[in-house]
Amino acid sequence: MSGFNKVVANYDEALDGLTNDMTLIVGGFGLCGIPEGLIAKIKDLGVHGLTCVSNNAGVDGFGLGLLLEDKQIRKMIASYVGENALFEQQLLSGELEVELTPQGTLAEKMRAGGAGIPAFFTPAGYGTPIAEGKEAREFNGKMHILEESITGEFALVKAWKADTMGNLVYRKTAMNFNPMAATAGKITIAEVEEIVEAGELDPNHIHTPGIYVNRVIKGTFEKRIEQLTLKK
Amino acid sequence: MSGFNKVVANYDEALDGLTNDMTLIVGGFGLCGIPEGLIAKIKDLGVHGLTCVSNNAGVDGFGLGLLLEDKQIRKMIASYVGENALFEQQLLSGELEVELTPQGTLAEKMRAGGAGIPAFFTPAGYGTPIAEGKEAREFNGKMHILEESITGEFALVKAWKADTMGNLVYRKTAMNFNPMAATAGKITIAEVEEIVEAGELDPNHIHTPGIYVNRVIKGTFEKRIEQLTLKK
Amino acid sequence: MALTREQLAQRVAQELRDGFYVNLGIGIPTLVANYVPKGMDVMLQSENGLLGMGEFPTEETVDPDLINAGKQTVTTVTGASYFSSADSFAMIRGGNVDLTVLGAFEVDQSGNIASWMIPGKLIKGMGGAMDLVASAQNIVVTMTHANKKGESKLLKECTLPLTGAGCIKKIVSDLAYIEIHDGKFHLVERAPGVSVEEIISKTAGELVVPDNVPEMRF
Amino acid sequence: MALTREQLAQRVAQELRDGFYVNLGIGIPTLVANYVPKGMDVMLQSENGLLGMGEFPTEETVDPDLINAGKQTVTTVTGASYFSSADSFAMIRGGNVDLTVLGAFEVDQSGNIASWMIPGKLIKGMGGAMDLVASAQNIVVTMTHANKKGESKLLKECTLPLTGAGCIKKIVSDLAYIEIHDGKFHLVERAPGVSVEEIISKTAGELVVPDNVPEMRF
Repeated sequence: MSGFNKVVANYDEALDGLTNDMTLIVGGFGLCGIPEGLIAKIKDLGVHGLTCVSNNAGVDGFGLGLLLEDKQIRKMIASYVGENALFEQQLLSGELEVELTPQGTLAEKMRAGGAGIPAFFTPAGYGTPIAEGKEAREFNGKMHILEESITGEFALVKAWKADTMGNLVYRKTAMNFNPMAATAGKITIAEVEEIVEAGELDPNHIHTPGIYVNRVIKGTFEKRIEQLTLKK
Repeated sequence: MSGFNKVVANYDEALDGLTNDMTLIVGGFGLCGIPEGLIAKIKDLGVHGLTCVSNNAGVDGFGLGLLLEDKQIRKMIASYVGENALFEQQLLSGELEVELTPQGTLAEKMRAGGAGIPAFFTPAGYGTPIAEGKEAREFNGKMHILEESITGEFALVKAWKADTMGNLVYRKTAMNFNPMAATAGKITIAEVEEIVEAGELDPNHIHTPGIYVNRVIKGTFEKRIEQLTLKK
Repeated sequence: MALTREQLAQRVAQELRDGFYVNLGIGIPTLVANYVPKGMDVMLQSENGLLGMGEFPTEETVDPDLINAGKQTVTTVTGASYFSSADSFAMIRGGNVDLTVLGAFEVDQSGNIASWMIPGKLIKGMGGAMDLVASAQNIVVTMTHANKKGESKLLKECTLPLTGAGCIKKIVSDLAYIEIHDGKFHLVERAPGVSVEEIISKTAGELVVPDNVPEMRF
Repeated sequence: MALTREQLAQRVAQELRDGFYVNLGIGIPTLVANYVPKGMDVMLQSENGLLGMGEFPTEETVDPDLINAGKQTVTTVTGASYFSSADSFAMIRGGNVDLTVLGAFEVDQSGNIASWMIPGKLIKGMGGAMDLVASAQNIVVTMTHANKKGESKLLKECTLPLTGAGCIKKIVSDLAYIEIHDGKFHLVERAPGVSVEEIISKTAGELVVPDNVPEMRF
């Protein structure tokens, strides 16, 4: 299956073609299920002017927080940010632009972007600052606003397992935004914990079919925990 | 888990509350993955004036075709119909109304209905009779039409396995429209091949979470094949 | 006496019913899980993609791939399922969550809620709150009746940017249980030992007070 | 000589590339799967919810839960996956299918296609055709150049209700391979032994004919 072998040998190959000013759709919720190695490599590559679409922006020194250190991110589209000091600094100094988007709307914008749906109506945000400048319309007696979908030049996702053909399986809540991100990138790169042979994943339980995935790389993951909370 | 035990004892209980003139969202593609027993029971119950939303309308004597025999269906919303003589007769005599909908739009209308998205733009059908009376708008240099979502009083789905809490797993292409149908019904009834204890299905691979499913019934299935095609 | 955080959670827990699917926000709402009445089962939904959230893990069972919407490590209960954030909010917007509990800075008598942004302060974002309040049929807001300066948080009209418009019908504050309809607050119960006068004095919006205002029962 | 059904499929198969995800319509398009060039791998998408469709089953392997969009029993290849019809059309509308092959009643020089409805005849529905033609970047229409009465099916303007507007760029007919751009048909190849004159005479729409029109090679 030469034409369908998506496995790449290293991070350079994985991120080949990434240049300044591109839009990246990045999976993960907080620090859970983020493509750690791909993000670290983008720091090394030094590309800048990036627009990052991701629910959160990492923390100081980890996740997307890494890309703030050298001011590689020009704009964040996210639902919840500011878990780190650098983010706040750059936001206040105007070096970083933020477009806050309700979490469900953000998830749906990625899903719609991947699904060829350019816009949809949602009730979320009607009557709030989020609705400013957006078309509002009543359906079934309730007000909704029109939201446009999001796509990017690259999507960076983290999966548990991939087969060589790019079929992906996520694990527990590390799934989060990854399945939609995988569909919304022109080039989708999956960083995974394990690569198996094609045919080893149950066809009935593949979360992201390989058609969406262009490159697969085996990563090593720290899996840092943001809020370790134990039973008392 | 008394509050979450969705298993019902018989088809009467499964279809309790179904009355004339209701809208039913019905899973299945052709005769594959259809809730055979629930449909047969609706024939027995004799309710009429039904609007059925389903990709197809069965064949003579099987699937939704059964409900045509006593003229129980007033309107079909489907993408492909007319695989049976009764359907044609009733359509030509004006006893049956049909709203033809592109297959992907139909799937997305059900998904949107279940997802609280009242309307979305799609390119499918622009410039065709389907677009008549619908708003058209350009996004990204391409024309799209606005389609509204669909929900129903009842959704009838067929799954492979359910646990007692209503978590569902489908099998192969018998999945088809069932996952969206399951979300689009006010009351969703799953007819399944096997009921297992809660906890037996892998939480990572549940296709339809139990929150969408109100009633589960174990069915027996003929699984009639519409186009048996064997290797020559 | 004004309710404690635990009592607030206990009073909110009285809104639970057997078989409810429930989404609990961060803070006091999270505590509600500790007061599910005996003999009653509820399933907790966490909007990052989990239905069937359990208690916090031990050091042995902690799993970085298993967190809740507050990014805390959690466990699951029997019958749990994982799904994407898009599917999670489809579930929420689709009206499948039976009860949603969240905090607020302000609520007004039209049912508007402000809970995510204080102009001039750093804005961290709304997370899933806007989707939750715009979608849920049954929302309980739990908060202190007045802020630390003694200013009412139950207003004629919210002063802060909204999280959602006309969506709040029930408030459990540390002083009272209040319902909102017909563009007014309606006093239904008072916290044990709290006078109707105190509630009136700390409610800036229009408050309808019936002749008899029973105390909350725990 | 006009191409046979098998030759039509063979010519269309020349549009395949290694690693292509392909959706084949019912009829002649289905036959394309039999002519995938040696050393090339393609994955077939079936819009009911299957990526990685294989050949027809034997009596031993037939499974009523495994059918294609034409409702025929099929098998799967290594690396296949199943998904819902909504996810399937998300895949299609999202532009992820590299090549879509389908039949038509009529195509016109603006790239419009009519393939689902003949007024006065019983209308069975469009199935997934409208989604496919509106979404795919790379569509090949394969059909006979003229109908049984000898009337051209390559028109100035479609007479039948459309399946999609301005979406067709390539036609493999039994007489020729034709491209559509700038509002005109462009003759690129002719079927072996078919004269340019015959193609011109059977093309009702505006046809641009270059000096040299090579024969198709098989």
